[in-house]
Amino acid sequence: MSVMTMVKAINNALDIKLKEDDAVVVYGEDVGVEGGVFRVTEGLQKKYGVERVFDSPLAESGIVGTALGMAVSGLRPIVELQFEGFTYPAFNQIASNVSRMQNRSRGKYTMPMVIRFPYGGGINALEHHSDSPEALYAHIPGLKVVIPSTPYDAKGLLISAIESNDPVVFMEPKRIYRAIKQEVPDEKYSLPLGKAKVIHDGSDVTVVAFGALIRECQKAIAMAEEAGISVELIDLRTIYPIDRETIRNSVRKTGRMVVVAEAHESFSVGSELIAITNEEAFLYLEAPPRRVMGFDTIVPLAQGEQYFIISPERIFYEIEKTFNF
Amino acid sequence: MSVMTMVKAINNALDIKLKEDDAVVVYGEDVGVEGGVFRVTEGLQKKYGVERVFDSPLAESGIVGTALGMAVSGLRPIVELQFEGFTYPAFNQIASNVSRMQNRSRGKYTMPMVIRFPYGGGINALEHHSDSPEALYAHIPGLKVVIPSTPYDAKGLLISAIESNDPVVFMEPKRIYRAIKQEVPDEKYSLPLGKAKVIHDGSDVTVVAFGALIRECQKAIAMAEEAGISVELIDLRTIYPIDRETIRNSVRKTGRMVVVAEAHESFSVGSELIAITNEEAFLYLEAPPRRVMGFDTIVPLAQGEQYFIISPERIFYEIEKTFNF
Amino acid sequence: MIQNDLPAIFRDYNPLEDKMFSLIDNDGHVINQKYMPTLDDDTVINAYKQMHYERIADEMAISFQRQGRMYTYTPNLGQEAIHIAAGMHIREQDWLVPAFREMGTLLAKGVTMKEMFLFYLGNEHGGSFKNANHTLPIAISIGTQLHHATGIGYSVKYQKKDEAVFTFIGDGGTSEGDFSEALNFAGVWQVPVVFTIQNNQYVISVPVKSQTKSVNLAVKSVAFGIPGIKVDGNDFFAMYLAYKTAAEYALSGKGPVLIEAFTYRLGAHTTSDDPTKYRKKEEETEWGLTDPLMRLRRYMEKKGIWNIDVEKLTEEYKQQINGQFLDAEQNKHYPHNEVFAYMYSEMPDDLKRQKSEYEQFLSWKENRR
Amino acid sequence: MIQNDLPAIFRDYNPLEDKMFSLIDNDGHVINQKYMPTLDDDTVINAYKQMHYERIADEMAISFQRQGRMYTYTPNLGQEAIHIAAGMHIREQDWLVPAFREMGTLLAKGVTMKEMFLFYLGNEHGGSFKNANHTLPIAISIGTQLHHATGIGYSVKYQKKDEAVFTFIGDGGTSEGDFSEALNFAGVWQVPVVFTIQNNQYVISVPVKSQTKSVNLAVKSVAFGIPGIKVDGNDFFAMYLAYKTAAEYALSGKGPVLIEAFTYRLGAHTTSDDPTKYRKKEEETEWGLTDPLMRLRRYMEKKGIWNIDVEKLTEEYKQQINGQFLDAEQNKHYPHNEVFAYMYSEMPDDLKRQKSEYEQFLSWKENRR
Ligand SMILES: Cc1ncc(C[n+]2csc(CCOP(=O)(O)OP(=O)(O)O)c2C)c(N)n1
Ligand SMILES: Cc1ncc(C[n+]2csc(CCOP(=O)(O)OP(=O)(O)O)c2C)c(N)n1
Ligand SMILES: [Mg+2]
Ligand SMILES: [Mg+2]
Repeated sequence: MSVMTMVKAINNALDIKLKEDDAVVVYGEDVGVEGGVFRVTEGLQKKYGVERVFDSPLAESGIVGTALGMAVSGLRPIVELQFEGFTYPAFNQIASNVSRMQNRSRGKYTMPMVIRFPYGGGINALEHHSDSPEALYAHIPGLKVVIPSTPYDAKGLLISAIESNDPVVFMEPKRIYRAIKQEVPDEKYSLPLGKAKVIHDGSDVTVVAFGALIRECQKAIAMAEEAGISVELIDLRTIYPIDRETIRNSVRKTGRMVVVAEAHESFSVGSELIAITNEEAFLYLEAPPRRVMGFDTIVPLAQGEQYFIISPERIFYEIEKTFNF
Repeated sequence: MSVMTMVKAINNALDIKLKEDDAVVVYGEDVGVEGGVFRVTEGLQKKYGVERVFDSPLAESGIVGTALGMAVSGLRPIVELQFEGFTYPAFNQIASNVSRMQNRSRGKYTMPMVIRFPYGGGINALEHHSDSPEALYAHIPGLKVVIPSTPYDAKGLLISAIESNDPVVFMEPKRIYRAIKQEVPDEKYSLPLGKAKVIHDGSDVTVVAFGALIRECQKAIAMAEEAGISVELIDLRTIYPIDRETIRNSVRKTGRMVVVAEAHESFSVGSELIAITNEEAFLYLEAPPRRVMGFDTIVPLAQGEQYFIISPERIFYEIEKTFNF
Repeated sequence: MIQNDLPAIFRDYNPLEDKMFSLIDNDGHVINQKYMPTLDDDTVINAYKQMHYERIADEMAISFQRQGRMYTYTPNLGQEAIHIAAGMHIREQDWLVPAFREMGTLLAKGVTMKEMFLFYLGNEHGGSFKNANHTLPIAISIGTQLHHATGIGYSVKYQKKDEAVFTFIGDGGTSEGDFSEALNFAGVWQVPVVFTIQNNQYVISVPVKSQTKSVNLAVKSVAFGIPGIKVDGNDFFAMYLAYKTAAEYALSGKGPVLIEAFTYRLGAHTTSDDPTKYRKKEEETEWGLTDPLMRLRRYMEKKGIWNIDVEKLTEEYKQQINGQFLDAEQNKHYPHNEVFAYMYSEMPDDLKRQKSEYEQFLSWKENRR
Repeated sequence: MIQNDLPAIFRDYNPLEDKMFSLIDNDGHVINQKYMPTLDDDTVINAYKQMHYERIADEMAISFQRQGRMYTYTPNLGQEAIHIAAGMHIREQDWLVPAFREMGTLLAKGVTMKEMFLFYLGNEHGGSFKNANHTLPIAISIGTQLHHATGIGYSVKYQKKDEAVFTFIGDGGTSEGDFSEALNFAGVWQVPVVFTIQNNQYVISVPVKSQTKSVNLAVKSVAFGIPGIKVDGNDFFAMYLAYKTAAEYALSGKGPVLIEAFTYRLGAHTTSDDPTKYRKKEEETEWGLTDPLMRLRRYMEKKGIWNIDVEKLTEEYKQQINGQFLDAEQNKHYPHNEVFAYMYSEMPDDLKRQKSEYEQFLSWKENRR
């Protein structure tokens, strides 16, 4: 056991897999000498050499497209894209090839590759550095989309992602890269993809969230409990394939759901979760499931971000409204 | 009035705007001499010259990115991307710039540009030629996303799109490019963006659809009426901004909704519509709103498309199930 | 600019001077003895036969499509010398990363016409090239495949394997950002990739001169610091030597190579396309005079090694190909499971649910009848 | 390759021969009289002052950021000669399509330091450059801006306007597909765009030699059939003449031009970056000897036109800039309507709904206190 931040836990997962498996290579912009702009890959090039951990030219389509080539020819590439807003130059490779090569080749080729990138707001950043594009990737069939909320989960989920033969989009909530410290086992372990986790039991309202907003939800839950509302908190952990069972069980119990996520609310993970509750628990619903999500606007720069970022208070407000419906 | 296919109606709208406004230019791959692979721009280069209607190099990011440049400097570019599957090389320009330039420049620059492309399955095509990516574009704030279902609508909506100062993604259901013929006025008219249309009144179940599937829904409605179920059919026409009012009014009346669309069901327009009915008509819902949509799979090639394509029978099956819930 | 350790043809045919490497003329005369490869007669005869096979298969495919027995098809007419010359240099362990217009090379890799037909009949099993070792499926999203080739190049270099990578793109494809990115990565990583631009002078309806102002396409290699050469793509011997040189260069660890194979798309873009809309019949006729099969045949005749009974061979190939087509055409087996089965290495619950809901619908439909 | 109607410097400094256009050395000696522009003394003095202003503004911005009064900032240190020389050739009606490291050029276009500060204080009104005619906002998604410039080029050509377009990208940016696509489009369309690559030799932590194997970056122009030249970016006079020539060329209707301005990023990538992690102090020191301000000053001293009291000027600029910073810093006005107001030309109902729901929350929150 060591106390780790999420940055350290991810670094540790990469370290373990690089050591264990020669087929693993790690590359992207500034991941080598620099160790990544968030230092997630720090020290790895020194340890494993420039052939296994290296800087690529500045071209995201190239980073992802070459990773596909490596994945069909015996490697397990893990690529870092520098920020969520810079994943779009690679969108065509992801949507047209990475997600489709297994199906296109009728399983002749598998796609053991991971596309990692930091995402989300709350760090007073410039444009393109505060977005939450999980719905875009979750809508593309053939991908798995994973988002951890703690150092422990980050390590276990990333190890599963690296070991998966399917392509995994691994989104890292940059706001909590260093904000949470946790005891994390030093040895290897993995957590299953596609499984959500109930991280707080409750009976009145189900709150579904993931990534950095789990923390905010926990604060909101404290407020709710003070107000006498018992909240069940589900950490989705995998956005696709989504864990219907955990959602179903919880919402059938509570009859109420609030989805908390930072992405633009229209055509989002919130929309999908509401659809799922309708399909899985319609007769149990006692109030309309609610989305507490980002506006359908560009994430504002630092001065305006206060309005966009979802506060515990706003979550509580919606929990209470849903409870009192 | 002339009898027109959708191809002709779109051609006619382009013709009218090219004639009326020198600022309008039309370009893309093969749109000039060839008149587009579906002949949508046929004859326009001859009429308006190679400076106003022209072939571009084969590069979608370039096509869309240069259009942004034209839009900030006094033109009203209308670009054609050859197929929906080839819009992704332009995804970065669309998501990072086209949708954001008005906000980024605090309104200093507007974005009077239209991105047209054919989409959808049912034509026995190769991979990338049968997709329905409307949810991807509808999730990006700053865009408008429009889909016509008839020649008449196509003309009126496209004229509005061209005249809009906001960037419009105009998706053309290629399956019905020539399948429907309709009397269309020769003169200019426009239909408002953001407004759905009730195209069949009914009281038991609301069906929401758009594009090529309106026709299939109409067939399903005939089956439903035979079975004694009264269906209200809404043609969404604009995917974003979505017309909540029309949905609300209908679902409050019928208490039941079935969404019919060809895109992959997860994180889709179907998810969004279910979320909207929950927000707008929760207490009126008598059955869980249903999605009759594409699987979360790649659209199969011709031999397998029969399973993927949504038949009137399958729509009827879901209408009936929803009615009998 | 031109490095000293470059193979001689790259130095002698510098694309910056807009030279084109050619060995025989339209009449089959050797016009450049210096570089003329010495191939034994059987090799040449065999090459001609392969080109002929591709030609016949192509023509038959077009006619099956016209008969409404197959969906849109992409002809290779006029580009056979490139495909066969490449195929002769791609070994079992080498990688082929195709675009969509190099059928002869696919066949050389072990793909069957039955598979090609299946693909154009709308069956994914045709496009998976199951039995062709180290061969990727056809790439439709133009330009993207070059990155895959570069990535494979990294892989084989990293794994110290004796494998080269051959990849293809059209003249139009050079306008896509991925083209430049991939050549740039390949240059930086110094990977064993042979990039071929099949410059057939058309991008559907758009002539290549509307794609770029560069003097030729081989010259684009300069932007990425890799060797490039423009080769007469209708000259089998020139293509043969170019691939021989390029493969040796790549396998020697010196890095990637760019070949512009200058040719002409004798047929339509696809069977849905009508070239009379955008180009003159005379142009087609003129380029017909450079037909790679005809040129090779004339060479062989002059050399006295022409012993092929074309009619007989054609008949034989036709029967063979027809058999493969019928095989493919009769294959109507496409259970709905095919749609779901290959999306993930293990089917996720959500897909299982969608599949079973669909099955419920199917049985409802069955019962309704 | 080299067209005859190219301006002389493009012929004399052929990037294929890896030549670099330079006019004065580090000591301010004129090393190339042939091309030395004859500028009147005031122009030179004024240029120096602008470079000095940019330098001071930059240093102050860095220090405001260090004091925690501003978010991440992107310094321009060492690249001022490029920015000011460009600014001297961009007329009111010309277009500026920036990347994110050409502050001096933005200032020349009429952007104020207050706006720059506002932007780095996290206010969109800083980045909109409201009063700078024909100036686009800072482009963060690397490479994308070049397409915008090409599109504007098309527009002004189509509208027969007497306007040129100036756009910028970094050395790293040349690896992005958009770079190649945009230059290719510009070549085909023959639009009046002056492309500048600011080759400051670093891409955050990655040296430019890891970006490409091309001999230099100017040579990439060959791939698109447009003229290119590598210029000493730390030599004000070379940059001045390059821009003068390029602007004339573009405005004459001959098409686009590519300038590689070879320079060195003297500072950090941004204020979040620590270059000691990836480069040697000695390297920085060595490049410090080519500082463009120092070189220009030495030239002026030699020529006897140096009459600037640097200390006084610095003091004056500091006060001015400080005033602008305070102005920006005090601007705390950011109503929530700002988030919604500019998304569309007219706010859609759905956004109005989201806004009003948010307002309900705000008033609930207000009441709760
Ligand atoms: C990214 C992308 N955009 C557009 C298309 C549609 N398309 C198919 S083939 C073609 C022309 C290709 O021309 P070229 O690269 O010269 O190859 P050729 O067809 O001549 O072999 C186009 C535009 C595509 N397949 N992929
Ligand atoms: C598409 C994209 N990918 C990644 C980034 C992150 N990023 C910001 S600056 C930078 C390095 C740019 O280097 P260069 O082009 O040489 O310009 P310089 O910073 O040296 O001026 C990177 C990778 C980005 N802004 N856009
Ligand atoms: Mg071609
Ligand atoms: Mg740089």
